[in-house]
Amino acid sequence: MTSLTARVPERVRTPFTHVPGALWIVLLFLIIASTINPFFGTANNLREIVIQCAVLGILACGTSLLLIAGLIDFAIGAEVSLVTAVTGSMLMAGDPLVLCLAAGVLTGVAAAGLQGLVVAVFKVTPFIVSLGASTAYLGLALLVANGRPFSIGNNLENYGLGSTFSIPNVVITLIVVALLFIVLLRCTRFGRHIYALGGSERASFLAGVRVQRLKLLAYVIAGVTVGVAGITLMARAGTGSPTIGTGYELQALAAAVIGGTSFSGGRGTVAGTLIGVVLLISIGSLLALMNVSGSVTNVVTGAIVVVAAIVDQVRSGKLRLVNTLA
Amino acid sequence: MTSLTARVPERVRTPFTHVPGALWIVLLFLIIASTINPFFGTANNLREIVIQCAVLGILACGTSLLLIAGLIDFAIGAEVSLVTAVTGSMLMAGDPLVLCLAAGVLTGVAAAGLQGLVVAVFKVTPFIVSLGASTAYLGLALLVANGRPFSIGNNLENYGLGSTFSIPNVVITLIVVALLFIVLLRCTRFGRHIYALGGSERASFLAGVRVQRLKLLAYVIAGVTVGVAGITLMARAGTGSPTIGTGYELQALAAAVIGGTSFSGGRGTVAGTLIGVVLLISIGSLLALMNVSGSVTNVVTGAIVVVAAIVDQVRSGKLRLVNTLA
Amino acid sequence: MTAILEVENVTKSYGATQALKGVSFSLSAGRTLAVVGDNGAGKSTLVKILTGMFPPTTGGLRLDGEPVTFNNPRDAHRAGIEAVFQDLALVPNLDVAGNFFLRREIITPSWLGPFGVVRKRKMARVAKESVSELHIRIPGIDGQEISKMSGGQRQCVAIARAAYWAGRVLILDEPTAALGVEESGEVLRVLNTIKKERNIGQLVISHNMEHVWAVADDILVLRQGAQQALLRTADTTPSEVVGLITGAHQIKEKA
Amino acid sequence: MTAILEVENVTKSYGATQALKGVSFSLSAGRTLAVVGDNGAGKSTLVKILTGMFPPTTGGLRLDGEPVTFNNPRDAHRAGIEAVFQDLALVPNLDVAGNFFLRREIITPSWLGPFGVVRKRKMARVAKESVSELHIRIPGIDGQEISKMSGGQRQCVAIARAAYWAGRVLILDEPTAALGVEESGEVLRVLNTIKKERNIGQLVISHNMEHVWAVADDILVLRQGAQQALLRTADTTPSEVVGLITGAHQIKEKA
Amino acid sequence: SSSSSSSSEEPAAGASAKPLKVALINGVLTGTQSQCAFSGTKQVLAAGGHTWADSSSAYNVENELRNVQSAITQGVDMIMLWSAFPQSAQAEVRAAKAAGIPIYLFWNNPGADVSADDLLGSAYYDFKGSGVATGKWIADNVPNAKVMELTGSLGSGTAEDIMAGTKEGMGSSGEVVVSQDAAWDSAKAASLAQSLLPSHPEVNVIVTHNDDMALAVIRVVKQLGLQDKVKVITESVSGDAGIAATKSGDIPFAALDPLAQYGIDAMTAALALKTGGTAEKAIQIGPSHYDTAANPDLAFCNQEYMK
Ligand SMILES: Nc1ncnc2c1ncn2[C@@H]1O[C@H](COP(=O)(O)OP(=O)(O)OP(=O)(O)O)[C@@H](O)[C@H]1O
Ligand SMILES: Nc1ncnc2c1ncn2[C@@H]1O[C@H](COP(=O)(O)OP(=O)(O)OP(=O)(O)O)[C@@H](O)[C@H]1O
Ligand SMILES: [Mg+2]
Ligand SMILES: [Mg+2]
Repeated sequence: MTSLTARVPERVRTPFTHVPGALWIVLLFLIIASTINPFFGTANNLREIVIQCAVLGILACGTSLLLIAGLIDFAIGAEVSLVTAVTGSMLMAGDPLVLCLAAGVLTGVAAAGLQGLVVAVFKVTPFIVSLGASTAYLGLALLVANGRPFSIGNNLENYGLGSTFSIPNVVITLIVVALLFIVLLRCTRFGRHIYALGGSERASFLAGVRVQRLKLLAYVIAGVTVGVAGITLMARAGTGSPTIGTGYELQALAAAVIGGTSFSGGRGTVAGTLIGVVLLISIGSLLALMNVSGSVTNVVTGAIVVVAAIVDQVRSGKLRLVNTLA
Repeated sequence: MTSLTARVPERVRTPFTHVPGALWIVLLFLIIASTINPFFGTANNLREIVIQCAVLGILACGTSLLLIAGLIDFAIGAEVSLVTAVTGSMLMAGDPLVLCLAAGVLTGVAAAGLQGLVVAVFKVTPFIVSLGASTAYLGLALLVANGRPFSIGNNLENYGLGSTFSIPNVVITLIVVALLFIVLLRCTRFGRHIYALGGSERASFLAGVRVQRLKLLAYVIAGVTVGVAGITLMARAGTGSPTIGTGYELQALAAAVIGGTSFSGGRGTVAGTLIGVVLLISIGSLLALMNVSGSVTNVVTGAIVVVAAIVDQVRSGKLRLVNTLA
Repeated sequence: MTAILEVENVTKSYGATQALKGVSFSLSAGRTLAVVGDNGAGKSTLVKILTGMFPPTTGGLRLDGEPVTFNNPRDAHRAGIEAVFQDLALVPNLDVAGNFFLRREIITPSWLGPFGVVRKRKMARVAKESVSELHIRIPGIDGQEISKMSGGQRQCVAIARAAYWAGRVLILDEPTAALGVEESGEVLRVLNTIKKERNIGQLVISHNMEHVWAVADDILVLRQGAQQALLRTADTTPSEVVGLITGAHQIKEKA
Repeated sequence: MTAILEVENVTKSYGATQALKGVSFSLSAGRTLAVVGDNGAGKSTLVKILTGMFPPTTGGLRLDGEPVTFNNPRDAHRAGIEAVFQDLALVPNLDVAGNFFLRREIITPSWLGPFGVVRKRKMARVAKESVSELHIRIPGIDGQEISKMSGGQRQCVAIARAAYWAGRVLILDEPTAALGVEESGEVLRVLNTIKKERNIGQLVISHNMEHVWAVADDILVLRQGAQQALLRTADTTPSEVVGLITGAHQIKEKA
Repeated sequence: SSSSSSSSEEPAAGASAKPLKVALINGVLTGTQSQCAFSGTKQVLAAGGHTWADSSSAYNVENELRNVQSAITQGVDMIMLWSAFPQSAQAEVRAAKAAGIPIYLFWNNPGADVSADDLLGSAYYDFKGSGVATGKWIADNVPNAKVMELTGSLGSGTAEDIMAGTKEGMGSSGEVVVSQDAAWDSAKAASLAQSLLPSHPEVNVIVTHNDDMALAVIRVVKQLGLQDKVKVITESVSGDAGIAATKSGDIPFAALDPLAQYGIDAMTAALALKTGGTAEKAIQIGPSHYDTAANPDLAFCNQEYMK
């Protein structure tokens, strides 16, 4: 086996340590944005951007986890709505706060976990399951909330708008969730299995990994982020609605993919995903500050997402041909 | 090489001839629905169902093609809206009909083709490109249509509502498109390359297939269906709007996947996809006839989609473990 | 000499194809059985059944004389059976240590189960040590992804892993197919060492008669799914075995 | 004896890894060059460069004496170069004929290009004929998907395809790795027949010295990416070549 | 379904006619506005002993056509259509006409392409008028107004009409300094307010297009300590919390959406037209309703009312 010597370089970037090109794009974007708009770079606005990252960031952690495992949850928008509907109804009915919050998180876990169960037990393609789930959960949210938005009054106002040690509470939640996910994916056995599952389900199965149980667990953990994000969203807005989460699934997927998470599994990092979140939210903030109209905002946001992906591709200097074809 | 003899059965089902389990589900559903609701099985209602399949069916042909090739267009909803915006504005401006229709189809081709170009040239993940595109095209449609729905008057009324030899014109369009796609996928060199690309991009590349050109071509052909579907939708409704196409992307994906098209490429048939379309549309029709509320409709539709996928899995008797893991 | 694993009249059909038409043999501690046969003879199918990838269509397995059913590879692992598959079954995006310890990561604290923290350094060290114990050297053990290794390098990783974990039975499906001359020799030597040191049973599939003779105590010949012969290596010759493989030769008695 | 393909001081780096450190040789019509070397020596990397999968980092190729650049495998195909890759590079969801004719489907009418109708029957027939012409029999040629075939069956398909299409140069990366004794012999015989009948150049990678001696006129020895020796088969012995592979032996002069 | 007939207005033709079956087709999936309006229609129908069949089109024009078609198949006596695409419902009208079933456009502006002869009647909700009322209130109550607009989703024409009306009503006495699409979404409105208020210190009025957004924005304004400087007003009020905030003065102005009343008026007119009574063929729900003081509870669509 002597010939193997010195063939393998000492330290190469592994899936765990991949820093996406999006980081440079975000930094570039922040600099350009600060130049274009005098308010953008102010401490106040940057603080606002970070606050706005909270809900999407929490959701995107779960989405990354699923994508890395080769799974997908397309229903998180509807699930977030369902969480607000359940928690909101309970809050309005005067149930104790702790119970309401627990119910919210549990709703997220149950909603995502049910998908995981179907995927694990019946081996149905995750995408079709979550497509069906998103429709069904939207209906459920409508039923629970009587089809209309509702206010939660002053409940959760401290959490949603308050700060602790002058760090906004919702940002603290994001930081905690993100750190937990980083540890989970980088350091734990579970995290390694998630990467393995996404890399090759067959090889993981043959290595004895309980792949179906692992899938279920991944959905359940992602469900926790949905529950926490739903509560956070409601706390920030002071209202809930059976459609309040609509669109978050696409944003979370976009953030993850921009941040270097592979759509076909096995690759991605929480750090990268958070960079994607910051990019998306910063674009929105800049365009709002510039008072760009809704139509133009859409055009520009879409274009920047694509350009970010292209730049990442060009920067990595590989244009995938070499990545995947060589 | 003698040992190879008699190992391979004479005729096995190839990806080209796969009939999805959804067929049985659809037949079962149609029978049950006719029993539950006296109106469902009437000739009139069945005719309506077929008519309603037209737009989604045309779109789903393109979506299948892309999925089989391992690609995806998540922006077809926005593209359909854009097509109606462009064609509608031209119609209202009094441009000649042929020009308007050509412009519509060309809009679809350009919108999808642009994604194809980015995917082919920069090797960016198709999903992220189409996510960006869907946002950008929505904005474009809003700009083109001045942000509001519009009527196209009596233009296209003959096409949208008329019949030829008592077959509704829009159904004729669907049949023509579907037949073309069946021939394209089953019989032509292009079709074989699409299956090969979806099966293994690397192996196709090494066999000398111009994979990037092929991807572009797939998007362009899918773009034709978007153009045709957009025009058909507008002709049926007499209305266009910058949001009229919203949701078709998910429905088309659901139809294709229910019909046995693999989300990871290489497998699927147009016939299967059309069965998926019929299933989705029939569910909607039955629920409408039963005057079920919107929320319940959502819950039931979502559940049936998941159940259809499970039944397909169970019926094929393999539960994927053996399919993909053995 | 006790039989660890007994295979009793196992068959396997893939739809219309009968890949195995009734195979029976037993594997004893400290002995190596070579399974030979033409392409498509059903060798890999046999491996897949023995490792719990799927159950046989009919027939069964016995472990230490007790009937046993493997529902998945985990069950087989528990029974001490490890395998190198023909397609290696490595996870392409993990590195050597990642594949080596997949599912059996060293964690701390251990009661945390799936959420225990993986001890990367220790795993890399243990992987390296075990590899050198097996006289296989794989440098950069905690760097390079498997997907960026050469065919032979991958095969070495798969062999090292299976050899490290095998407690009772070690199964190797064409282990030297991608290996160079020296590497092949090394692997064969290691197999013989393990057999002696750990007193485990080995099942080796190979098309190379030289390799078969270097390791095998017994030879099972498959032909188009049927069990053609079960012989002692000492009692036969390479040319006789080749004749049995191709069908030029027939043996009636079954051992 | 004219050189079809000349390789001039080709190097290839993957990031920090130098997989090829300067390789030069020429391939002539009617002759077979064996490329040998340890695992990770850079053999497959060389194949990838010769087939246009990626360009060399430095150095170049000449075709009939003219400098040539392959931008993709298609360019190499055009130049008459066909290859069997180590991982076979077959499309798993297509059947034998589908893989055999991939990109070169027989269509009618031909001016329709990509939209021409594929003549499945004819393709299946031609594939069968060519296969039998090559003395390789693959039954059920238009049925079974590649993904459902055994390792050896797949390798046979890949070899048959490359052999059928090769006009000038046929490259085979470990073509007999998964093949049985008889099948290997058949392939070696076919290679010699093709060489004579079509007067093409062949480049064969193998770890099996017997196989090398059965087909090769010349032998190129790589070691850790460097060109160790280029010898005539007639002038050397298997043990000398093995010595060169492992580094036990050194040769200064380069042919 | 509604059983209370405590509504102040008696259905015009309810008592004498034979019971009708009416298809109620809701173009949207969710939304308080359509719910309130339909609850009004159902009150009228229940009081007259009529029955109805609900369906929802979820913003999809083909679903709407399907719903019209299935109403026809079921043989309903008339159709009340709240179209998702309020500029034109000609295909739906055509289908109903072909089947000989009267159709009443509800919410819609029939548009130039629909002939009034093909309709049983129509009741158009005047979004622009609502916007004008808002603009006028600003002009009268906020000197030198600097307005931030947080709108409903673009694309349906509704938000665009309100925006145009607001500008018109305000005239030269104020100025819209920032206008952003908040998509009827409270969370989005809160985010926008939070990030835009610091960079637009001049803003003294925030116009939101529904009460959910208003309530979320009020929280933000309070948190930023701007409640004395910035007034938050809304186009419509329908939820309990919104009503409470309007009564308490937290929302100093709401261009009331008398949606339940709108449903009552439209259904009453439709029944009258259907049974040969007298009613205006085209009703426009106009600015006469936009008077907070004069409409204390009637116009609201609160939980109590919805029962
Ligand atoms: N994509 C890649 N990225 C990084 N390193 C690579 C890549 N592909 C191959 N290598 C390295 O380049 C060296 C040469 O690899 P190559 O596959 O050419 O070897 P080989 O001679 O074919 O070996 P084998 O006999 O095992 O197939 C090896 O050390 C391998 O790890
Ligand atoms: N998933 C499958 N579906 C259908 N047939 C299969 C499948 N896998 C293998 N076969 C068939 O079963 C037979 C036995 O295959 P197996 O892989 O066990 O052969 P093998 O002895 O390992 O051959 P090789 O030496 O070529 O690896 C072959 O004819 C093969 O085509
Ligand atoms: Mg095998
Ligand atoms: Mg190699």
